[in-house]
Amino acid sequence: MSKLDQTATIPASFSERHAGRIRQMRLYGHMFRGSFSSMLGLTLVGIFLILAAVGPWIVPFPEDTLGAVHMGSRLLPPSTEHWFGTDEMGADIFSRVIVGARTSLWIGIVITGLGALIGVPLGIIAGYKGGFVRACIMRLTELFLAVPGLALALAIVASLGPGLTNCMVALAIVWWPGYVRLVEAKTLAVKEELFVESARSIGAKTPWILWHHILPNCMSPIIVKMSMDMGMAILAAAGLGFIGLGAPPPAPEWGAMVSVARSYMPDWWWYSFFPGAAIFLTVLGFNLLGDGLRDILDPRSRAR
Amino acid sequence: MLSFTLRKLLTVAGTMLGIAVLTFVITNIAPGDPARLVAGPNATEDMVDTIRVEYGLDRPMIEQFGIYMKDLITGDFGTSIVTTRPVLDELLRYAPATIELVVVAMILGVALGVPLGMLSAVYKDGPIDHVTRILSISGVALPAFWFGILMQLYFSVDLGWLPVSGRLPLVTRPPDMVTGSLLLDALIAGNLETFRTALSHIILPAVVLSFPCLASILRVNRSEMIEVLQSDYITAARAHGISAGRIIAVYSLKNALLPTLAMIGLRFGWMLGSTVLVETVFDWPGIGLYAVSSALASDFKPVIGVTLLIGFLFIIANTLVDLAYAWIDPRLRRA
Amino acid sequence: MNSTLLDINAYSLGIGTFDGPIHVLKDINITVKRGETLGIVGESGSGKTVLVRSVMGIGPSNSRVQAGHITFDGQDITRMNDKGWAKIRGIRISMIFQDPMTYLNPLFSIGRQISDVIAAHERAAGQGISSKAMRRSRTQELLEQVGLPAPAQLFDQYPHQLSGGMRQRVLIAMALAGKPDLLIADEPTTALDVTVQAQVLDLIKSLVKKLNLTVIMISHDIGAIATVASKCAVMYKGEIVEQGDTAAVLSNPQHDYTRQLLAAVPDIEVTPARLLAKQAVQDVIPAPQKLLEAVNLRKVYKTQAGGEFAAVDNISLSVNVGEIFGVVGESGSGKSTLARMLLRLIEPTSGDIFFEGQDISRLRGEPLRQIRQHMQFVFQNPHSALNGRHTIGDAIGEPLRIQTTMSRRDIDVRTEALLDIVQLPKSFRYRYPHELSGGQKQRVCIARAIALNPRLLILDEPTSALDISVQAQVLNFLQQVRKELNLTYVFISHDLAVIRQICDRTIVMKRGKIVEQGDTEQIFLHPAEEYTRALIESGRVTSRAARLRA
Amino acid sequence: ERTDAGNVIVFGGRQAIPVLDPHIRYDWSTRMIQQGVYDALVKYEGDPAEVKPWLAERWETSDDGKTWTFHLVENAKFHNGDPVTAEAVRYSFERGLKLNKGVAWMLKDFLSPEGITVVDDYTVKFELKAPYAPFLSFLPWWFVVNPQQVKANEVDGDYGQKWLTDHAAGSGPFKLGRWEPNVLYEVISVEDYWKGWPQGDNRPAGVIYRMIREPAAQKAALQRGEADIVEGLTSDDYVQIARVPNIVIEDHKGMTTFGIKFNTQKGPTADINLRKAIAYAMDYDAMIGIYNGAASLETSPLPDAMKGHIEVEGIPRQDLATAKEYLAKSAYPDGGITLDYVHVAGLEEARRIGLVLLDNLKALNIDVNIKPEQWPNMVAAGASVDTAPNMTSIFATPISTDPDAVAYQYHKNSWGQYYGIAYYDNPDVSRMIDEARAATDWETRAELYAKIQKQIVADQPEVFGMLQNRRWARQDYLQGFTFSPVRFTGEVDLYPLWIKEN
Ligand SMILES: Nc1ncnc2c1ncn2[C@@H]1O[C@H](COP(=O)(O)OP(=O)(O)OP(=O)(O)O)[C@@H](O)[C@H]1O
Ligand SMILES: Nc1ncnc2c1ncn2[C@@H]1O[C@H](COP(=O)(O)OP(=O)(O)OP(=O)(O)O)[C@@H](O)[C@H]1O
Ligand SMILES: [Mg+2]
Ligand SMILES: [Mg+2]
Repeated sequence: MSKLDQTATIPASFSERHAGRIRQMRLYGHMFRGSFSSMLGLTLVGIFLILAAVGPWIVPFPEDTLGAVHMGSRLLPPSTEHWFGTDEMGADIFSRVIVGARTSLWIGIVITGLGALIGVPLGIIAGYKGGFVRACIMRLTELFLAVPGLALALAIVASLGPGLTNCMVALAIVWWPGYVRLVEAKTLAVKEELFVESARSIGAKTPWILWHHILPNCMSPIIVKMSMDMGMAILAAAGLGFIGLGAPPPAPEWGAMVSVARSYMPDWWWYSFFPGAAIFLTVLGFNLLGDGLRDILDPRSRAR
Repeated sequence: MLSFTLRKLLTVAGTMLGIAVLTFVITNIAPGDPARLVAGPNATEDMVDTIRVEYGLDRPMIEQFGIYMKDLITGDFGTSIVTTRPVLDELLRYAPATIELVVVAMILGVALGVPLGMLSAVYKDGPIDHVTRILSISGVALPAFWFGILMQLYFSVDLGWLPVSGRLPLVTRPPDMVTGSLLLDALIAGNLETFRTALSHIILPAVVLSFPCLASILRVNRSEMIEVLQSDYITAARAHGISAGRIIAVYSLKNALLPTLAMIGLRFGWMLGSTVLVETVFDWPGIGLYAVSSALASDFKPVIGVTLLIGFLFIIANTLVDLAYAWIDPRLRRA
Repeated sequence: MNSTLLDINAYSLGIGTFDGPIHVLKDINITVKRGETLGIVGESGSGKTVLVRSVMGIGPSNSRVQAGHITFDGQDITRMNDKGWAKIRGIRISMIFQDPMTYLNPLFSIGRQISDVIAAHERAAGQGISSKAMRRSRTQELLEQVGLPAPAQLFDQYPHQLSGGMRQRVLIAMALAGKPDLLIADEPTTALDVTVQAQVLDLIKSLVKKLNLTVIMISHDIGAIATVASKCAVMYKGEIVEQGDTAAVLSNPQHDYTRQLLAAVPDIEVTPARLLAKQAVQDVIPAPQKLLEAVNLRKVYKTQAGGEFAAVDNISLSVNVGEIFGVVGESGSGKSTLARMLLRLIEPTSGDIFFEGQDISRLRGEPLRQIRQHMQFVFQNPHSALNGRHTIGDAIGEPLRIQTTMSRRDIDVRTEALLDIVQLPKSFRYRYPHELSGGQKQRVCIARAIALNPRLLILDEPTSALDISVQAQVLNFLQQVRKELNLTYVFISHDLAVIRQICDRTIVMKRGKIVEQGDTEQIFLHPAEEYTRALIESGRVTSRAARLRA
Repeated sequence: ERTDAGNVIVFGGRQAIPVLDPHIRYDWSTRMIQQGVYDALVKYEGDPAEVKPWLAERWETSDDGKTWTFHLVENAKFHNGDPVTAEAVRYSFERGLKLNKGVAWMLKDFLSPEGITVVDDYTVKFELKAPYAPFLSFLPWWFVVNPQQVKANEVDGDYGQKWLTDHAAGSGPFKLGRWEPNVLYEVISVEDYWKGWPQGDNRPAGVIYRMIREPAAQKAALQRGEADIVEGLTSDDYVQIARVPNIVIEDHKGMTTFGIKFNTQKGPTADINLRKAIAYAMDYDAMIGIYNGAASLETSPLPDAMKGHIEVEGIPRQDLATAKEYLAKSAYPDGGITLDYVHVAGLEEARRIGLVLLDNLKALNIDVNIKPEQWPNMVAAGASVDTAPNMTSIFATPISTDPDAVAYQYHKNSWGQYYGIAYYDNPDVSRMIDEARAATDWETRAELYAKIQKQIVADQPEVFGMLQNRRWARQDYLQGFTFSPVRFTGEVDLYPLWIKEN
């Protein structure tokens, strides 16, 4: 069974040491590739990320994304020069939509990031500690969850005043409870696992257990949720932008663009169509990706 | 049982109070000055003060909070500064429209989501599955406001099949108010024509509102169904010779319905929140629209009122879901 | 009467997986005649379940028949369509499953589930469905047949209101609803308590006689096979390595694996060698020194109904340095709860615990952590005692990282040494738990437990989740380690044969109380309690079957 | 819409009418209905707007300009049949002044409730505290309520505020019909309106003011014939929809001024050279372009249609060279600063002008931070000189045709008001405004206002923008539309409207 027994530590090669991991990854890859919708999601998200990364350098009219005004070329329909047409200030919608990916990415990252940053620790603590601490955290969480996020966010932004930062703050405030609930439930389950007890029996302290045992085992659903939430956060922010509480001009934000553009329907359909489609495709991408990730990361649905 | 009901009531009351505190704090983070708004653009400072005094806005925040809480406990939601009417009256006026819309949307979502989810699960990984899944996720990803406008343009402007917005045509007198739902009231009054027009008005907003809900119900139902179909008791049912159709329609569906129910409860709240957008697009005179217009005017008592009402409806919906759970799941039934 | 009912001929089955197809069944040949009872034994994963499910046409979804065929009553059922199966499945062939807890739909009443089966059969037979009342009476008849009391009441009850034994009987009733020609039982008793096991086996035996059934029964328990089956087949890695009359196979095993299997069953009758050795040196034994002592330990849980339930009720015990202290009792008697309390993994409701004379029942924080260096735990289920996201190396090194200030390098060296001690290759450091077998995992758990050189090891049924052959290895190995490292064990088991082999002193638990305690040998030879006697008896059945050849 | 009672005109508007009480609120939609259900002593009509006798058939002023006597028509009656008497007029003015809301600001500094006396049943006398030239110009907005009805519905001495929120006690051509807040507000023609109907038998059965919030929905409603007249479409929509057959665009020059007001006391914009530089950098044509030409540039702080307006010479137009000269003279010769530009959230044109400004100021190396704000928050920030933004876009519609209505915005007393957000302080100007107010002789006043206009332009407290045209889109069968610049944007006189059937 083992010929290495006699020799001292032999550092095996990377692929040998991580054979298990690698195989796991290959399995994930295999399953992921097998699913058309997951691949579609990955592609959409990939395109979105690339656009967010290089957008400002590849668009035909970069100055239009910073608020350039061309009163002579207002509301032109899509053409070879302006692929998505121009808006009411004569700016190139194609350029603005592409660069808008940055704003959206930023919104998505900040909201989900903040949400997770607040929610995950609270959830883990609530789930692991139990008792009074849990009661407090969960009461607060339920309080937030009892009011639909959009309604609450609306109240917050209305009070803070419109603007991208306020909008993100408001959404982050309504976003974290979802993570608390998810992580708390998962922690409750993981906490009962023997390996947690086993760690306690060897004298591990609570932070150690939380960090080394609970958190890694909560990671899959968190990743899945964050992936989905990227999309949902972008959507929610666009919704606030639509009501008129989102990013101020001239920032190219999709929701705000649709909001302005809606009064140009239907004759100047391209104005609202393309930013709306951009929101749709991005959110679709993140959702499909999240769905695909869930399929492979969540063992419950892995039984095949 | 009595103590159970009492406990439940107490938690509900506690949550409502919590929501009130929460929203009060939230809406008072930044000092907007609604008195200025209603005083009109040319009003002098002493005129604005008149209004401030009238609505108690001149008092310290803590005192305002105390007064608000005291009133709230006695069932007084305060007065809207913009409309000068008691918030409670306005909520009662606008709530039926929203509830009607949400319920119709929910019915649509469940009626389509559950069967599609089953279909998708039964033909897992087949073409039907892929199509329904992508469709369903599209439903979640569609920006309601954008989708609403597109639908309006297509079905109302281009095709002219359905009305653009509102609940009833201008000239139609609404039926006598019984339930507040135009559909039901029209039926009660026996006025089929009004029912038909009311239905034609509600279709677009309900479809737009129900789309994401349909999608998530489909999704949950599908994955639960898949899991249930792989479970031991389904294997056993198959081994005992129960036909495939029966297994899917009776045995697995009931089991898969439990998490779906929970999702329905969640989605109900979500829909209540989304009415903020959908009612704006479709000019649906409900609490969502009321909340938006009040929020934009920094008139916060109505915003708090709407939040409380939505929270309350949400709690009610979830209590119903809990009851349904207990009704379906014998393990939760206790004498 | 002696016509062939089922004929499996050169049957091979492959299952497609990510790593390519695996051959789960290889060239299986089995013939079952009417009225015969065939027992199949074999280690976990050898393909028993897949085999019998293939006979029912409910094998794994991505499986492919590679060769051979299965003939049932003259009809080839290897590639039958759903329509054909509708006439056979559940009607002519039916099945009883391993775990009665999960094979009943929790949302439907017992009566509803059985009468649905009856209706399905009637529909398949094309004779029209009988009335509700008729189905109800037929259901009650079936329930009575399997020995369930008050069938009329039971009809409207739900699975969660029944005990495990009752549920298994309900499943049997369901299987009998179609008056099947062939009954397949896949480990029908493993999930049940020892005492209930015997009853269910008796029931099956009596039904076979009464209804003239043909039965295929799978079991781990050689005793069960010997009780019920007239014929017997041994499976190993997807092959039938041996088959024939049960008595013949057991008394004269041909294949290596069979021999190994039989040898691994601990013999309850044999006086352990340990005692013989001890007697010889009796006078030199010094006065026993107490290592661990518990006084009036109690653990009370709140029940759902709001009442109280004492999982451990006023237990006092003391463990001496260097001994193996046994704890036996049926499932749910509070063994694990007691063990966890001893280690302070759960808080006792009342009572005191002393370790080396120090009262540890009130310790908290750092001192408690310190004390844990000296007492370690090996858990019942090795599959879930290891964090699936840590490598084996991490798992073994974890106690060192937590309790000591050793450098990374030193920890690596020590980890490899520990792997050595538990006889695992060093390369296992980089593996993940799911890549190991159950026995290997349990060794890793032990390595982890002894990493800090503890003085006391509490072993909570360390072998019950493992195959018998593996169990023997682990037991041997445990005794070896104890000698090498000079450990004291508290050994928990429900298997008396094992207890007798290795424990010096033993307590017998029932419903949280000690019903009997003292010298192990004493308890065995002169059990004072009825309960103890029942436990010993059920162990004897297995033991005897395994010793047929002796 | 056709109903059993006859034709009902449907007006599609975006703004709700939360409070109908004529002494509490006025905004365009509210006042449009108020004008329908109530009468005032006088009424504005025509373009240019003139004050016409209404409930008062004639009036006299004393020589010192302090006493005004009004003689009422004798056939006017409230909807419930009560006659409109001098007491009703007195009560209404008292109510307006005592409530100290809505319209009160117009008169309260010059008129106290005690100064109003009933001479006889149909004669009422006003004694002002000081001569106040603009007095008459405000009276069209002081509607007369029926004291009997109001008193009958009084709760806790609230002057019937609660009741009048959604009820009316007026004498106007319409009375209230269906009242569904946030959905529709219906008024029904009064058959025997005391002043008769200009359109005679063509008089509509009523008007429905229907809330349609989205411009796209408004347009759709118009195209589908669900609305007869709508306001608030985008400029581009007006251009587009003008081509649709059977739809007519009403396009009239209005009095609403648009200016980008600087904070002249604090921050970089306290520097007049910087202000001038910005004013010269602004692309004024783009402002007109935003309205697709349906606007005209301001030639003075006063709108063109106002009495006393002069065209001020040398009012800045885009001229980059001059702009840079001024910039060089300022404290920021190389630019490199960022200025806030605040506009009311949701106001599209203000947003776009912000974009134009941002684009234009790039030439001066000045960055603009466009900040949409809720109206109340913007006003709150503007209430103190320390928090007033660098630049604020302000649309202001004068409430009357008297030049004082605009000129007073530049008086130091206007500090803290939204229109005084510039914190403009020129003692000369303030003095001249006071003088012009008190003067009873038009010649004197006209001269003063000419000086005032020139001085303000010289001081550049704001970028003088444009006057946007008032526009409505209506069906061609809708007749009787009359325009008067003194009304608010969107506000229409419902009284003369009628539907021509074909
Ligand atoms: N659906 C499946 N996909 C892939 N492999 C499978 C599947 N079902 C069973 N196997 C594999 O087939 C082999 C035989 O499994 P089977 O369940 O028949 O074992 P068993 O003898 O019944 O074991 P046990 O005693 O544990 O029940 C195992 O190696 C198992 O991993
Ligand atoms: N956390 C808990 N809450 C409530 N009841 C519990 C809890 N843990 C254990 N019990 C109950 O205490 C009793 C004893 O459980 P314990 O796990 O100690 O039994 P055991 O003898 O180890 O059984 P097995 O042989 O099945 O492992 C059981 O009836 C169990 O249901
Ligand atoms: Mg098996
Ligand atoms: Mg146990």
